Amino acid sequence: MNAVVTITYREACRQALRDALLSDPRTFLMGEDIGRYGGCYAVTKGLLDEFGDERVRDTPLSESAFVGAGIGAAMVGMRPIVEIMTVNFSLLALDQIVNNAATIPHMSGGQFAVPLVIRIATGGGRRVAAQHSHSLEGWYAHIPGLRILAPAVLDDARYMLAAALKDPNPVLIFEHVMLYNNEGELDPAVTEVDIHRAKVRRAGTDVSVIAYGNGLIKALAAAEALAADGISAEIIDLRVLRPLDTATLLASVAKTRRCVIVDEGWKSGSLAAEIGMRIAEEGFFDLDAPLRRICGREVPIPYAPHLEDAALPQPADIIAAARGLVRPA
Amino acid sequence: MNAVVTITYREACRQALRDALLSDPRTFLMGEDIGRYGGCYAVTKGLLDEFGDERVRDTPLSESAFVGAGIGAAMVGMRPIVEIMTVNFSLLALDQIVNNAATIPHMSGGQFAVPLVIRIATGGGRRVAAQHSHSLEGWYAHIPGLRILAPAVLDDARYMLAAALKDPNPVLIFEHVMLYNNEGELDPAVTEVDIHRAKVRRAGTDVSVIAYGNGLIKALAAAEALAADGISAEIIDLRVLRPLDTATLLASVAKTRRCVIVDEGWKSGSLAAEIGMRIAEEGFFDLDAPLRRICGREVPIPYAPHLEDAALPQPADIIAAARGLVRPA
Amino acid sequence: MTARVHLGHDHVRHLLRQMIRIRHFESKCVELYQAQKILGFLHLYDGEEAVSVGVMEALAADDAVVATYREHGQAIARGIGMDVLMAEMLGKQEGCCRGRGGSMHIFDRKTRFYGGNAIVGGGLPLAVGVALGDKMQGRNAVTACFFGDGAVDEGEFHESMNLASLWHLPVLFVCENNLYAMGMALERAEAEPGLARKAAGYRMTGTGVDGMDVVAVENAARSAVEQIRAGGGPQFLECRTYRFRAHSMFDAQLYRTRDEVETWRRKGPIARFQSWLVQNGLIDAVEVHRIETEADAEIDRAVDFAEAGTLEPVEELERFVTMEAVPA
Amino acid sequence: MTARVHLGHDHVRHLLRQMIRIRHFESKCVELYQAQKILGFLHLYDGEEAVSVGVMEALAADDAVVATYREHGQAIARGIGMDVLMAEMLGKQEGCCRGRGGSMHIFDRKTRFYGGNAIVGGGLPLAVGVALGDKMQGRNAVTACFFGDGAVDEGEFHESMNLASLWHLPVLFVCENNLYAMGMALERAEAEPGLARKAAGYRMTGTGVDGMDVVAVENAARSAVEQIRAGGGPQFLECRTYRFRAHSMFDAQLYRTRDEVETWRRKGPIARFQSWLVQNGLIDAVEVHRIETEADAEIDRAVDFAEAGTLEPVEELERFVTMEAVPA
Ligand SMILES: Cc1ncc(C[n+]2csc(CCOP(=O)(O)OP(=O)(O)O)c2C)c(N)n1
Ligand SMILES: Cc1ncc(C[n+]2csc(CCOP(=O)(O)OP(=O)(O)O)c2C)c(N)n1
Ligand SMILES: [Mg+2]
Ligand SMILES: [Mg+2]
Repeated sequence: MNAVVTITYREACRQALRDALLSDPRTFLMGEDIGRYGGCYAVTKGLLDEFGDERVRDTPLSESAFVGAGIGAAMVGMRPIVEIMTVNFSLLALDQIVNNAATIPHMSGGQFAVPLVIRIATGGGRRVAAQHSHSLEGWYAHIPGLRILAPAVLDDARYMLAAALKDPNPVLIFEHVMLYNNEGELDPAVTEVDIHRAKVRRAGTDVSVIAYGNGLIKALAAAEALAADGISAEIIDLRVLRPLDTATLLASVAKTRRCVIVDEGWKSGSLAAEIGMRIAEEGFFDLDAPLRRICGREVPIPYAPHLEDAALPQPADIIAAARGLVRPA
Repeated sequence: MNAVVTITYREACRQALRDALLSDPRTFLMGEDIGRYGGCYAVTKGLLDEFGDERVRDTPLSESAFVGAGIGAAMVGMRPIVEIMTVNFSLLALDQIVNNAATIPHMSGGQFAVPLVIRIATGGGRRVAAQHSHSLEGWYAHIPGLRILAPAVLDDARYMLAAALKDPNPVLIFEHVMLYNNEGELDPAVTEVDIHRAKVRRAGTDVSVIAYGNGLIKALAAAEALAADGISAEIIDLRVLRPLDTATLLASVAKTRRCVIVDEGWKSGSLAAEIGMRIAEEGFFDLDAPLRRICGREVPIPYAPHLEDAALPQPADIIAAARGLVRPA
Repeated sequence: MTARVHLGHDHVRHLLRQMIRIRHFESKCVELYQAQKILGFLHLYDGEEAVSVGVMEALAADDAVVATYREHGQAIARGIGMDVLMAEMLGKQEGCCRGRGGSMHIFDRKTRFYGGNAIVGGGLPLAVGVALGDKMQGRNAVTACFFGDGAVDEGEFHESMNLASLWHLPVLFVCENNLYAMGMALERAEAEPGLARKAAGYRMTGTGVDGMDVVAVENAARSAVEQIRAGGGPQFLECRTYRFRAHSMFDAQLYRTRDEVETWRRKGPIARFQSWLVQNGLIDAVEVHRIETEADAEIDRAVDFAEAGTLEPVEELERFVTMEAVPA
Repeated sequence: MTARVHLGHDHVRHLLRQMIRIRHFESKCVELYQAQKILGFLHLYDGEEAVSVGVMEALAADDAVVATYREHGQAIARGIGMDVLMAEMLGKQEGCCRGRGGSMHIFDRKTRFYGGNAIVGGGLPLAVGVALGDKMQGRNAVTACFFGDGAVDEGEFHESMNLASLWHLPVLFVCENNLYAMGMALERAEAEPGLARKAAGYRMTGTGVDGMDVVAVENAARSAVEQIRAGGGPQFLECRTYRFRAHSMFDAQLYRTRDEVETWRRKGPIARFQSWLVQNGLIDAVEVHRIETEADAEIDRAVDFAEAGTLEPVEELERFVTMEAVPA
């Protein structure tokens, strides 16, 4: 049996890509600066040397064209893995993603699938201001036809890609920029992950905290503090933003009867609203308290660190919300 | 005093544009086929002849460039009114809308405003299939910095534009394609409308039905049928999708204690979710029943009429939902 | 008429027949539209038939096609059955897309027809990808990508032309320059209306051809496809043509005169080719009549098939929103 | 060096001084970045100073500027105070954007500086609009729009070039061709790497100039601006330059050799201009030293100002998300 390995989230992503290239000749990578430069977050470093420029393709700055090219290539039998550097830039490719990738299977009456994976770096916290810091993954979860994944932990960073490549549908994987340097142990017993279900990362009894991406890390930190205060929070990692695994969420809320939803995206129209609404629709009689959301503030992310920190959910906000539900004033 | 005038929604939109051009030399229109062709929905017909091609500008097919040009022109003192033919095409301009229009005022520290109006035709029902029929206005309501309007009735079609032009911020006006031929009377006493508040279009006591755009028309039809059945539905026209006028919604729900939200957009991550979640957060103790949503089905809109009809909320669905809440089985 | 292509009797008959099939098919569509059996937007190809007929002659069975919302011509010339096409327009589940796509979104796996795309310019990146995928899999296939003069204005045109040329991909970009994008005349939309000249900005060969001359189109397409297949990289082919009817069924045509249309109609691709064939003794009136009759009979059968078709059960509405498997 | 511009003593001194101010300002930025006082992405202009300094000389006070995330050079050459610039980079509310924009998003109303845009290509449509708005209001202003070679790949470039040319708008498109877009070498990104040639596709005049020669840039810009102001429509100016440092502070520069960088550095715009001035007796070492000392003093004052600056209260976070009025 293999020993436990210590690894970063970045390296987990890189190994996943390498595995994909090794195991399936139909896969190839395409995106800006993934080759010679080594990837703007160094995720693809070394892959060009190992696999050559047919399979690790640096593209010109033309998000719409290379995402669209990924769609076409997927339709004729390839398994492209396209990288978009930052979620803000993905807006330039949105026509292709929504009007083509998400639409063609249905519109063609099932004649064509689009087995395309798009990796997108997302999220705030790096002091890179409004045009590089948004969290639009929850927004993308509105689009039928897409599967949306948000790996928060190392196992998911390492194994979600393989599962995504098995999906015959377009899958968007959102990697939060604040996670790349996270380091931890990879359990050698885990070699695949389920991309259909949310996952309880910490069991608890007093309040359910639903989170994903970097929000999960903050929720786990909050749970520690809450535990010290005698409050047992159950932390659920959403993992799959579309389609939502409502059953896991409802089961947790039925147990704890209280729920806080954490989402780094802007509050109005957030994925947190969808989750809350589902609980209100389907779990209404299980609730002992109003639902609470801890979301990003509704501002373009500012550069100044103190303002950026204020714009994003922090563990303290989660703690306060959970405590407020469990021990109302 | 003027007599009551019978007018179509289309003509109301046209008169609003004409007023704007007559009353403020800083306004001009820009968009595809708004001039010689007369507008793809004939809204701008005749305006080129009256105002000339400096103020009624046919653009090449380049959504990103002409929306961006509207932003730039707005920043230097003009009041551009840009038309995007169909909401699906607006995705091509989303970089400009989100990364520039919605962002620059904040990012520049308040040095620049972007007083731009964008008119966008939206919605299904015309048998024009998946790439021309989506309802993304609720999705746009996620973006801070934008005001989102959805005129459903003639007064709003006629007077929202003037109010939008007074707003120093980018305003998106979504005109539902199924409304253009609607005909009715314009009250000569009304000469302006409030673009901050939702509006009760029909008072009722048993259940609140919140709707907008073409959904409002369906909700009003449902209310008639419900009344015949002894159920008094209060119909609220959301009108302003961002920022939401939560107070009006909560007041209605506090009275009726039951709520159905109608939204032609896809259900997951819909604006209906946001509305429901706000009620769940702030009006939880006022509710006697779970919240209900009647939304678009989560499919690309199909061409075949029976499938398209099935994909969109219909009055019967609203009736069934309202009845189910008021008289649970 | 140019004549690099061997204009044997069978071949010219075939070209004429294809154009007539398209023209007559669409006349029937207009009837069905007026009878409200076809709904939504309907974009007719009337006047432009020589373009798809000519280009398709240059393609082999395992080449690929990407088209626009004005794609009845491409669909028929490429060999999609009129029956499934007509059933599609009538919204029946026997249609090639089970009635989900309608006129603007024709897809057909068998003939490698990758849509039907109603976003102007939206098919170009996809075509680049089809060509890339084919090339990476060692298929020596060419992707013919059809689009209008209006699509040239869009950013996706620019990005796709560059990517195809940079990566030396086997794409034949076929611009159907009918001088208008809806009501927008080419010279009001393009600072440089000489579209073939744009190819130079991408180091691509750009050729202009009389799109009203089916033989000229075929010749130009054959020569381009030959070079592409030989590994010469993508090419741009501008076919100068004209649309005789309205942009779609909702168009008052305020932007052009009746005269202009009439002048062009006299240069129409069918009239012109047919009279040239007759004058040169390559076909006679009887044979033309037979072609027309056969086409009409085929169309009638297609309409019967479509009318007899059934509606997909609404329970199937969500089927294929996500696929369970990649179709084999 | 070309010399259409009158190279009087004041003028050459001014050009040199501007380049030195930019260079030294950025050296200080590196220090502050290493001290973690400047955070996030920081894109240096080291090596490219001649471009903005030369172009800005051709602009009048009521002309407008649109730039990218690599805009310290444009900002300083355009006359934005180093104090508010430095305060911005330190995230202070005394910064020109109250600390909300940071290095990549410099805006300044007084000098008509419309950003600072960190979406590659995103500034071009906006610049077209600024020019359109100015023209419609009867201002005889020119908008200088700066962007990199990488932006040329984007669809927004294509659409903006066409719109500006079609509508005859007063835009000077300044392409700072530093041969790389991050790690992507120009010839790996563009099928046609001769960027000035692209202008022809839009019937626009395209000129290439040595972007390491401040006088050549000034001359070319003056001549272009003159023609634009006289109503000649937009122009495209390709300034061939080189970035001496990493793309941003996170770049291992795997994509180019140290040698390549060194070779270019020897052709650097400051070194070259300065030694030419000295050789021709237009300036002496004492004067150069004085310029440098003055620049350093100015920078020190700016740093002091920025360090003494205050943080915007977090209660103000949502201010300006929507504006209460259009600023006068
Ligand atoms: C992105 C986008 N913008 C606008 C439209 C609306 N529209 C449909 S067809 C058309 C004209 C396109 O002209 P062209 O490309 O020349 O093709 P043609 O119709 O002449 O065949 C327009 C503007 C669209 N479908 N997609
Ligand atoms: C739309 C978009 N895609 C990608 C990026 C990431 N990115 C930032 S700068 C850059 C390189 C741009 O190169 P160029 O235009 O030549 O300007 P330079 O940095 O050389 O001045 C890239 C790829 C971005 N900011 N925006
Ligand atoms: Mg056309
Ligand atoms: Mg560059």
